[in-house]
Amino acid sequence: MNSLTSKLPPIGTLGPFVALLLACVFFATQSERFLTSQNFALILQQVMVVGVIAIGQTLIILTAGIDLSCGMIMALGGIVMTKVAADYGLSAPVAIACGIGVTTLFGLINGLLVTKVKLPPFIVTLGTLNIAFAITQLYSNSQTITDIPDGMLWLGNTFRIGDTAIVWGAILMLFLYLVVWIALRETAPGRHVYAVGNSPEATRLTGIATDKVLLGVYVMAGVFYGIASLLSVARTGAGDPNAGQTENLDAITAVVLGGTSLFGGRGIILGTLVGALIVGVFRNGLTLMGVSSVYQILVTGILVILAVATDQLSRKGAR
Amino acid sequence: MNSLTSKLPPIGTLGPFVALLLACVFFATQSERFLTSQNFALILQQVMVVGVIAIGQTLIILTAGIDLSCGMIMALGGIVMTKVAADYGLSAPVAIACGIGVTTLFGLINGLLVTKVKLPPFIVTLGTLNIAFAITQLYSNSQTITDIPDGMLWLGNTFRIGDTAIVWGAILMLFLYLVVWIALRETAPGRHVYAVGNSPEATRLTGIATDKVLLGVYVMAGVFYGIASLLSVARTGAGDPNAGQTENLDAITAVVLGGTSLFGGRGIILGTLVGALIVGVFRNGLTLMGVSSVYQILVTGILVILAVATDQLSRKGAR
Amino acid sequence: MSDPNQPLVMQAKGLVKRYGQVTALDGADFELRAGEILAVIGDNGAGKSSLIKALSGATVPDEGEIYLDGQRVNFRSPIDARRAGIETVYQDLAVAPAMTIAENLFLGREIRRPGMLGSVFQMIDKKKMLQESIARMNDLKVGIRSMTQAVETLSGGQRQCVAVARAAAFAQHVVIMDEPTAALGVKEGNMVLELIRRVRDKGLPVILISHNMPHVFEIADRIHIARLGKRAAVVNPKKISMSDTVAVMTGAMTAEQLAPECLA
Amino acid sequence: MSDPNQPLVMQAKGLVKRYGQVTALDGADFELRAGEILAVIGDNGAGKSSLIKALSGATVPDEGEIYLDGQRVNFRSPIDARRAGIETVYQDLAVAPAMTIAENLFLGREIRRPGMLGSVFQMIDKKKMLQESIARMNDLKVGIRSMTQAVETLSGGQRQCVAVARAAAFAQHVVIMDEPTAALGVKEGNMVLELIRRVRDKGLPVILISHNMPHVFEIADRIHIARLGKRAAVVNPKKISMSDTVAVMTGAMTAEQLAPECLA
Amino acid sequence: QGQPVIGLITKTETNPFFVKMKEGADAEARKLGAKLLSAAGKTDGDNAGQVTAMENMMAAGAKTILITPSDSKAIVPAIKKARAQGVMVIALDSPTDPLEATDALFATNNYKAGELIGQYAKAALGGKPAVIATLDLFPGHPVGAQRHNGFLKGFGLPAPDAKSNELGGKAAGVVCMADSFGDRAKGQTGMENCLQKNPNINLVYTINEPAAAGAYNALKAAGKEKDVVIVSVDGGCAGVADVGKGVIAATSQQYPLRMAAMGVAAGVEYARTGKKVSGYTDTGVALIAAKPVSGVESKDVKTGMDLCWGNK
Ligand SMILES: Nc1ncnc2c1ncn2[C@@H]1O[C@H](COP(=O)(O)OP(=O)(O)OP(=O)(O)O)[C@@H](O)[C@H]1O
Ligand SMILES: Nc1ncnc2c1ncn2[C@@H]1O[C@H](COP(=O)(O)OP(=O)(O)OP(=O)(O)O)[C@@H](O)[C@H]1O
Ligand SMILES: [Mg+2]
Ligand SMILES: [Mg+2]
Repeated sequence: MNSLTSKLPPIGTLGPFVALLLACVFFATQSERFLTSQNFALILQQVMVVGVIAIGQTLIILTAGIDLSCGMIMALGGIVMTKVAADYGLSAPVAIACGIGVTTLFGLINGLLVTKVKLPPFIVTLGTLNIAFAITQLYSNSQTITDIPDGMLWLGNTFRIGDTAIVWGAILMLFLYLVVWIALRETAPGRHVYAVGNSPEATRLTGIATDKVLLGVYVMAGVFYGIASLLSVARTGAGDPNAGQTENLDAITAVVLGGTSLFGGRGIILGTLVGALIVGVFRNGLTLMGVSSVYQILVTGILVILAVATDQLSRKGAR
Repeated sequence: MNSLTSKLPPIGTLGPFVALLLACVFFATQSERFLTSQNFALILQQVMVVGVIAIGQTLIILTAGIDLSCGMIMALGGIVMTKVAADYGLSAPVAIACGIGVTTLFGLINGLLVTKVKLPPFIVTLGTLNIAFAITQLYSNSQTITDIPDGMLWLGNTFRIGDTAIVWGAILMLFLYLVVWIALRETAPGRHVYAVGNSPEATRLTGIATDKVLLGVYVMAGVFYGIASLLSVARTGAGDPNAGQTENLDAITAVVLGGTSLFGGRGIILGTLVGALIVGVFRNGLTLMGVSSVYQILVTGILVILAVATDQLSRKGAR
Repeated sequence: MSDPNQPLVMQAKGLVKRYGQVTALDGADFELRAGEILAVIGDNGAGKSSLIKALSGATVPDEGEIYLDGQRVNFRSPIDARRAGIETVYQDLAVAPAMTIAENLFLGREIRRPGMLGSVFQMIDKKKMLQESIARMNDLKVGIRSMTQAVETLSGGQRQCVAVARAAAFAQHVVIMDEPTAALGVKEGNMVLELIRRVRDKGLPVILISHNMPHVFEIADRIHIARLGKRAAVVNPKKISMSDTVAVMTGAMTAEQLAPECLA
Repeated sequence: MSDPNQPLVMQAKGLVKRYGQVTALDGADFELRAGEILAVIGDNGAGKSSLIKALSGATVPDEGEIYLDGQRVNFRSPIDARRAGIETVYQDLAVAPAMTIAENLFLGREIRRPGMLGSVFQMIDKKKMLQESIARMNDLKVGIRSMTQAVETLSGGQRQCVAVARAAAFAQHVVIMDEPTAALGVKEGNMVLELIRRVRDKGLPVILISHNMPHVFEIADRIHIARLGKRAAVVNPKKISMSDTVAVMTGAMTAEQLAPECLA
Repeated sequence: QGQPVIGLITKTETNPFFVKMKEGADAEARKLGAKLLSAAGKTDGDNAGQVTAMENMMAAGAKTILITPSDSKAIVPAIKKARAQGVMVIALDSPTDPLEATDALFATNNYKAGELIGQYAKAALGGKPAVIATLDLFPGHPVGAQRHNGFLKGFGLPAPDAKSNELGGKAAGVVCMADSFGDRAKGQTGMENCLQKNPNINLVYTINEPAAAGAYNALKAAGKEKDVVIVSVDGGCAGVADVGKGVIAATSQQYPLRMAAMGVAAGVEYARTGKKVSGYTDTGVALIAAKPVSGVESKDVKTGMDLCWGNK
C-alpha cells in the first residue's frame, strides 16, 4: 500500500521535472553563466507573475475548465491598485485591497456565468477577457501609471543569501504553491476540486454542491490573479495597461507542461510550478546562448514538444 | 421517429442562429447601411479566411482536440505560395500546390505527434505554432511579398448579382462548408470522426482505426489551412508574414459559438459558419454604428457571452 | 417483517417524468414502509431508475408529490436527499474514476482531522479514512489489495462494491440501491444481500432494484412491480410464485387477476 | 454439443498481464472448441475481463501465446481481432453515448450506398441501417421506440442490448460476451440466452462470461472457472452440481478434489 | 451633403502613441464638425484586421481613411481598391511601400529617429568602447527594424538600409538582442537576461519608452543604473518625464497628435471641396535629452514636455 502511495507523485511530477532537469543540463553545457545561483534567482523572479497566475489557472483546469481572461484580469487589477493609489492618494494596503477586490469580482463573474448560466468556461472567459481589457484601457486611458507608493513595491525588493539576491515576490510565489498543494491534497474542498473535474455528475450525485466548488475555484483564481497584479506592479514598478496580453497562453502552457490534464481531475499543482520554470529556463538559457529571437521561437516550439514527450515517456517507464 | 430526426439539427444550430438573427436585427435598427445585400456580401468576404480555417478547427475539436497552430500554418502557406511564385517564377497552380503542400505537411506533423507520440493536441499545436511562425519569418526574411501572379488572386475577384458584388472566395467557403457538412453526416469516415471524439476507447474497441481517423482529421485540417492561405493571399493581395496571429482564437471562438463542444463528439459544422458570421457581423455592425474600437472590444466581450447564453436558453426551450 | 401498520417512510403519488417524447414515469405511485426491504422489479426501460432518481433528488419529476415521514418534500438536488438521510447506489455507478477507493468512499463527507486543523482548515484525516475503508470493504469480503488504488483500475464488480459500501456506511434514513448485485460474483453478491439485511436490521428501510429474481425472492419483504412507467402491483413474495410475478412484470397478467393474498 | 474431438478454435497458453503491482492474469490457459458455448465464471477480480481483453486484442498480454485455429496470432489491437472475425461485447459497454442506436450498431462497418456514392465517396445508407437496426433489436424484443435516439438516453439494460445485438450480428468466427445479461430484465435476459443459442447453432463458438449461475448452467456446454488470474478448472455442467462449481470458484475445493467425470 | 465621415485605422488599441493619435483626431473632428470612425488591428502586424476595418468604414460612408499601416506592403492592394472607389487614403506615422500607394503621408521617419539617438549615444559614451544591448519590438516588424537599424547607423556601425526588415548589428558590438514587444515587463525580463549574459553592457537601445523603463528596473536591481546609457524612441509624455528623471538619457520625439489632426483636416477639406492632399509631409522628429552633447542637436526636457505627443 505504501509503495503505491509513494508512487503517486512521480506519475504527476516526475516527467516535467525530468524535462526541466534535461533543459538545465543542456543550458549548463552551453553557457557557463547559466549554472549560477544568481541566475536561478533571476529565473524565479521572472516567472513569479505567470507562476501565480498559473496557480489560479491550474485550479480552473482541474475542474475541466479553462481561463482565457487571467492575464487581462491581472492587468486590470494592477491598473486599479496603482491608479487608486496614485490618483486618490489612498494608502498602499487600501489600494492593494481595491485591486485584488476587482480581480476577485471578475473571478466571481466568471464563476457565476459558468455555474448559474451554465456557459462553457472558454466562452465566458473569452468574453471577460475582452471586457477586462477594454475596462483597463478606458480606466487607465492607456497610460502607464508610475507614481507608485513604496508600500506596493516591497515584494519587488530583494534579500541576500550569500551572493544571491532573491526577490520577496518569488518567496511569496513558492509559499502560495506550497499552501495550495497542501490544500488540494489534504483538505476536503481540495479533494472536491479533483472530484468535480473528474466526474461532475458522480460528484453531484454524492451530494457535493458542485456549483459551490466551481464558484469557489473561480473566485480563488480571481484572488490569485490579484496577487499576481501586485507582483507585476512590484516587479516593473508601474501599473501597465498593456500587461497580461500573453499570460493566458503562458499560464495554460505551464499547467499543461506540468502534467495537468485539460480534461480535468488529474494533475498536481507543483507540476505547474515546474512547467512555469521550464518556460523561464528556456527563455533565459536561449538568451544567454545568444540565440536570436526568431530562432528562440523556433527552439521553444521544438522544446515544448520535446518536454512533454519526455514526460510521456517517463510515465510509461514508471508503469 | 421522423420527428426525432428532424429535431436533431435545431439543437445544434438553432441557438447560434437565433443569436445571429438577434444581432442582425439589432444592427439593422442602428444603422440603415447594415441591412443591404452589399454589406452582407462584405461580411461574407471578411469571414472567409477565418471561416475556412474554422472548418479544420471544427474537425479537430470534434475529435476532442484543439489546434492553436492553425493561423500560423495558414500564414506559412501564404508565404510559401507567394514566394515560390515570386522568387522562382513558378506558375500559380504549382505555387498554390506548394503552399497547400506545406500546410498539409504541418497538419501531418501535428497528427503524427498526436497519434504516434500520444502528446496532447494543445501542446503539439503550441509547439508547431511557434515553429511555423519562426519558419515563416526566416523564409520570408520578414518581408511582405507583393509581386503575386494574377492566377493566385482570382478568388479575391468579384462577380455581380444585381448590385451586389460577391467575391469568389466566399462562394468557395460556402461550398466547402456544404461538402464537409455532407461528409460528416453522410459518410462513414465522417461518422467515425464523431465517434472518436465521443468515446475514443469505445471506438477503438469497435475495431475502428482511431489513429487513422485522427491522422486524417489533422491532415485534412492542414489542407483547409492551405486553402485559407490562398484565400488570404487573394483577399489582401500579398503574402504577409505577420498574418494569422489571432486566427487561432478567432477560429476556436467561431467553433464554440457555433455550438460544438470542446470535449469532442458533439456539434454541427454549419454552426461554425454561423459562429464565424456572428463575429463578422459584430465587427461590421459596430463599425457602422461608429462605436470606437475600445468600446467595440467591450461590446464584443459582452455579446459573445450573450450569444452563447441565448444558445443555451434556446436549447432548454427545445427540450 | 413488513407490516401494514408500519408507518410509511417514503411515499410518492403520481410521479411523471418525460424526456422529450419518451415518458419514463407515467403517474407512478410508490410506498416504502419502515424497516422493510422493498424490491422494485420491472422490464428494462420500465422506469425503475427514473423512479429512484426522482426519490433521491437526482432528477426533478415533472409532476407528482413525494412524502418523507408524511411530510411533503421537494428535492431539488441529491444534496437535499442526502441531508434527509437518503443514501443511493446509482445504476451507472456514481464514482470518480481517477480518485482512490478511500476517497470515493468518503467523497462529500471526508473525516476531518481533530481540532482546528479539521474544523477551520478542513483538513482530512487520510489515515483514518484508509482504516475505515479497509474495514468497510472487508465487510463485503472484496479482495482489493490497496485502498489507495484509483477506482478506474478496479474490475466491474469491485467498482460496484465501492458504491454499495458507501451507501451502506452512511445512510441515516433510507437506502436505495439500483441493481447493486448486477456485476457481482456469487460470493460478493451474497455478501451484498447480507449487508442489505444488516442495514434493514439496523432499522433502515431499503429499496432494492434488481433483475435477479432469486435474490429478490430471497430477501424482499414486498415487491413493487414497475411497468410502463407505472406501478403495476405490489406483491408479497411469501405468497406469490415467481412465475406469476414475472407474468405481471411482463404484462401477461394484471394485478386484478392475482389472488388477493398475493398483494401486499 | 461439446465434443473433445472438436478442433480447438481458440487457445491460449500461459497468459500473463500485470497492471503495476496487480497481476490480473497469472499464467492463464484457455481453450475454446468449435461450435460450443463456453462459460467463463469466477469471483470479481478473478481476471475474466482481462482474459477476454487479451483474446480480443483490447489489451496486449505481457506474456503467453494465443492460437486461432491452431495458428499463432498476435493481436496488437481490436482491429486485428475483428479482422479475424472475433466479435466482442465488453463489460464496460463500448458504445459512443452521443451517437444513435443505429449508428452504434453499425459503427465501423456502416452499410454503404450502392454504386459510386458508396464505394468512392463512402456514403452510408442511413435508411437501410435504420431498417436493419429495427430488425436486430426486434430480435431481442427490446421496447425501444426510436433507433435514432442517442444511446446515452437509454436505460442501462437497453444499452446492453445494443452491444449484444451488435456482436451477434457481425461475428464471423467467435463471439465473446462479457456479462451480457447483467443489467437485463428476466424477459430480455432470456432473449439474449436465446440469441446466444442461435449464434451457436449457426456454428459459431461463444465465450460467455456471467455471474448468473442459473444462466450458465442452462446454456453452457463447458464451464471455464477462473481464479486468481489462472484457470482453476474446466467443468461439465451436465455432470457437476452448482454448489461444487461455486466451491471451486471460491477456492473451497480444488479441481483435483472433483470427480473426474465432472471435468471437461 | 451631410457630415463628412473620416475613418482612422491605427495599428493597435493599446499603444499610448495611437491612443494619442486618436485623441488628436477626435478633437479635430469635433472642431471641424466631422464624424470620426476609428478601428485598429488586433495586434501590431495584423494586416487583415486593418483591411477589414477599411472595408467596414467604406461601407459606413467614409470618404477619407487615415491609416497607420501595420504592414507597409501588404496593405497596398486594399488601399488601391479603396482609392479606386474615390476614397482618399492618407498614411500616418509610417509610409506604405511604395510610397505612392497612398494619396499622402504624414509621418515621422523612424529610421531618422533611430539615427538621432544613435548619434547621441555615441557622443554620450565619449571614447568608451560600447557594449550594446538592444531591446527590440518583435521579429518581423518594420518599425522595430527601422528604429534599430537607424540607431546602428547613427552610432556609426554597419547597418541595413531603411527598407530592411532585418535587424542588423549582430556582429558589430551588439552583445545582446532581446524582444521586448514594446512592453515594460518583457523589456525588464529581456534586460535581466542580457545582463546575465554580459554584465559589462553600458549602452541600451530600446524600441520605446515602456521597454526603456523596464530595462532601467533591471539595471537598478543589478546596481548598474548609473553606468549605463539608455536611449529610446517615441517622446511620449511619460517617456519625456523619464528623461527628466534620468531614467532615459535621450529619446527621439514624434508627434502623433499633429499627424492625426492634419489628416482629419485634410479629410474635411476633401469632403467639402473635393481637393485631395498629396505627397509626404514630415511631421518631424526631435531629440530630447536632459544633458545635451556637443555635435548633436537636442531639445531640453521642458520643451519636450510641452510638445510631448504633439500637444501643441
Ligand atoms: N436522460 C434521458 N433522456 C431520454 N430518455 C431517457 C433518459 N433517461 C431515461 N430515459 C428513458 O426513460 C425510460 C425509462 O428509463 P429507466 O432508466 O428509468 O429504466 P429502468 O427501468 O431503470 O431500466 P433498466 O432495467 O434497463 O435499468 C427508458 O425508455 C429510457 O430510454
Ligand atoms: N487498467 C487496470 N489497471 C490496474 N489494475 C487493473 C486494470 N484492469 C484490471 N485491473 C485489476 O486486475 C484484476 C482483474 O480484473 P478483471 O477486470 O479482469 O476482473 P474480472 O474477473 O473481470 O472481475 P469482474 O467480475 O468484477 O468484472 C482486478 O484486481 C483489477 O483491479
Ligand atoms: Mg435502470
Ligand atoms: Mg469483468
